[in-house]
Amino acid sequence: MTTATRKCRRSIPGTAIFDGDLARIGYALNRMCFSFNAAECREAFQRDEEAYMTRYRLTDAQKDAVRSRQVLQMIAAGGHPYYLAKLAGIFGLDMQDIGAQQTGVTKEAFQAKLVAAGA
Amino acid sequence: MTTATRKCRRSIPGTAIFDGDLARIGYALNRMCFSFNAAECREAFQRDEEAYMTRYRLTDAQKDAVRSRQVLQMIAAGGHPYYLAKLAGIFGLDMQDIGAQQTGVTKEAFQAKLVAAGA
Amino acid sequence: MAHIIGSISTSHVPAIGGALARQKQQDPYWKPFFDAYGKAREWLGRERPDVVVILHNDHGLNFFLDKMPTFAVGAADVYKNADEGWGIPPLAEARGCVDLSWQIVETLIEDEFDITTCQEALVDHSVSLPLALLWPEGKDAGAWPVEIVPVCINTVLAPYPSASRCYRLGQSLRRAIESWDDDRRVLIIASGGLSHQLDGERAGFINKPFDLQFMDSLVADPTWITQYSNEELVELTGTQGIELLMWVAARGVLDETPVKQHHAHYHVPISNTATGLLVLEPA
Amino acid sequence: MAHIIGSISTSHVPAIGGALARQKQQDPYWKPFFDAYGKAREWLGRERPDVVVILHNDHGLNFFLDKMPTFAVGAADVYKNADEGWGIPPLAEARGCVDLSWQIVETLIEDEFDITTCQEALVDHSVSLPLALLWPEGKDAGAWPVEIVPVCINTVLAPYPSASRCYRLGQSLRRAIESWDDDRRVLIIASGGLSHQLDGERAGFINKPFDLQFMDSLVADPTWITQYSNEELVELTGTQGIELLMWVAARGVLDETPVKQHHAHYHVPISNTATGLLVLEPA
Ligand SMILES: [Fe+3]
Ligand SMILES: [Fe+3]
Repeated sequence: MTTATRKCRRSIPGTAIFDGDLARIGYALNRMCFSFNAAECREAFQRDEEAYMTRYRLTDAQKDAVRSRQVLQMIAAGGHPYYLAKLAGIFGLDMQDIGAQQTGVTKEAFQAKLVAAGA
Repeated sequence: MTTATRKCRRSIPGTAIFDGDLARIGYALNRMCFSFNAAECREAFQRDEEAYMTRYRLTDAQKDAVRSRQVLQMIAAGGHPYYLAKLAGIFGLDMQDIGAQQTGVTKEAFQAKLVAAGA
Repeated sequence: MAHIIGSISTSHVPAIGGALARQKQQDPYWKPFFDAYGKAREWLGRERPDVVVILHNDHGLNFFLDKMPTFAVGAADVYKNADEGWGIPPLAEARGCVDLSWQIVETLIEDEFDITTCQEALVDHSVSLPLALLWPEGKDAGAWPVEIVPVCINTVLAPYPSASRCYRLGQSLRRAIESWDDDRRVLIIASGGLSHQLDGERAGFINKPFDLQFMDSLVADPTWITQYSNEELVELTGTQGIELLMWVAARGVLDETPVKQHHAHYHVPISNTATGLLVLEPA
Repeated sequence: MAHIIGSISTSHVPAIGGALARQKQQDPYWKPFFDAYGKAREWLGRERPDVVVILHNDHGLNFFLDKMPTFAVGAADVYKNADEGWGIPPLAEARGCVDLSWQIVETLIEDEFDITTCQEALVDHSVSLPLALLWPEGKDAGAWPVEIVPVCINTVLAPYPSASRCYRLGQSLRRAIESWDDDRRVLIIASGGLSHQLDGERAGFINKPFDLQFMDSLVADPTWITQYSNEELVELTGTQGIELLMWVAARGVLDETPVKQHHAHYHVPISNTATGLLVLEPA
């Protein structure tokens, strides 16, 4: 892609900084998630996910990511964590569900890791 | 008012710089004018000016100014020239009409003054 | 000349709004967190601020990527809180201190900060929760005892402003407040951080040693943090840990004045976040 | 490294859009104005730019007072032109050069310009008219032969950024373009000014001697204008004359390079505006 040459970026394991590269590929997905601030938009999405995604012109990769419910896939498709959090809410996932899913552990194990970080 | 003390402003004859003081009093009027980018909003205003002004919560001074068609009065009520230009268009006034009205001369005299400025 | 009484820096987490809505303050999970605000409230009871300048970051309620400002200053009469997507009931709207807003707008532009001015704005949990934690009686009454000026710093879209730029933003805010011809008492609030990361395989990352060192540095060595680039700060504190920029800007407002730490608290975790609370006053 | 071919600074007036829509280019009122662009078009025919960075000011189409940025950089795939309230048919949309947009966003933030980034934006006559004047065949075909990056400077809400700040914005844009790893040819367009005032008892104010002096200064003494405060500039050039800040920023892009004036034209009036056209190239 074009912007890789822009500057030599720091690589942080397990971490994608949402910059122009991600913003560029993620716009449609993020715009859809931004709409979910409104309860009626959340309901419209829940009534017909596919139609709603098409209306917001999601790319195929973004649609697949949403269908999969996999947050890492949504991030790879350019989703921003603040906006995706609104979508996760619709799916009934809280932040520990999401954390567990992304790190491949149980919710209990993820919560225990958080508690341990404070010890 | 409160902000006069903020700084000692330059006074330019016949000229009001649209700053916080004007922005503060003019918000509702400017917001209404901003809506006029959309043809359907211009039509709604033309169908019922009073209802439209009330919907946008114009102050009494702003309503009076709009009713009067007097641009100087609209500016005194916090109207910004860029936004007011959209309202003027609805009233069928072009920039020379407005210039003539504000300077108290005929349109021909105003146009002649512009031409003279280029000589 | 307005008087700056000091600053309160605090974390914010949407889950706090849920806990408030369900009255979980005495729940074992929440009690250590909520209890820590008692000392800050006592201090506020004595110091009685009239106006709050709150440094915060929006999470996709008021700003979207179509217009994402680096620094945005509110200049509205009123700031409504609204649903951010999870159906948590909005808290009370906050009255704006419009006169101070414009004082800040003029001063920041004069000091070459290229702000976005907002005559209308919604505020999310990053504004409503600090108010609710510091004035719970205001939350219950549906009206806060202070007027506010929200100053929003971009932590959504990289590149974010550097820590050094944010510190100098704070210095300019100080100049604005001190040149405001008004005798009201002004509190600075920073809302954000500390270390946390919601996204990616590193989700759940928390860095307690760094957070504690950062909190300590704010008392005696306030520009210590400016040695780090924003990428380094993300590595050290997580993708959302970068919200500590709010604390840096708030410290910039107090600036060279020797400051005294009135109260400090650190608790891990609330949801996925390391939470901090720091009350500073001029020494 | 991308190559900057030079700059074209031009006035814009909504009435020009009306004249284009009604094909009035040969009308005696309009002919001197439209004819002046011939030399600029010839130059473009030889220089063949691929990308345009256009410094412009919005007039209440894309930005409102709820979010009024000092500096806004477009980062969209496409910029549609739209009705600004007078029902003039919109001109062709412009394709964005997204790669250069992000290069500019990163560089400007690094240089401590606190920009607002816009992944979606409408552009008004301040963008569409310069394109139509310089590429009339593109207007007729409904597609411009260049991609664009719009950079919007606030001239709506005072305080505006100072002339000096705008000049340095231009210098940072130069650094962005020159560090862009691409061999495309970049044209700078400034769209705004010269002296005019639409509002108030001083409506119709024009200052030909000052305009001519300003145009001259841009060749050999580019920071001459920075001696004036924005209030002084409004006094000297009118409330909308302040749009000359676009010309100042564009000159900042060419910066220290000795420049050669390829073409200059000045005509009064178009509508209520003194119009200028200035083509500069590296000497
Ligand atoms: Fe946050
Ligand atoms: Fe203009």
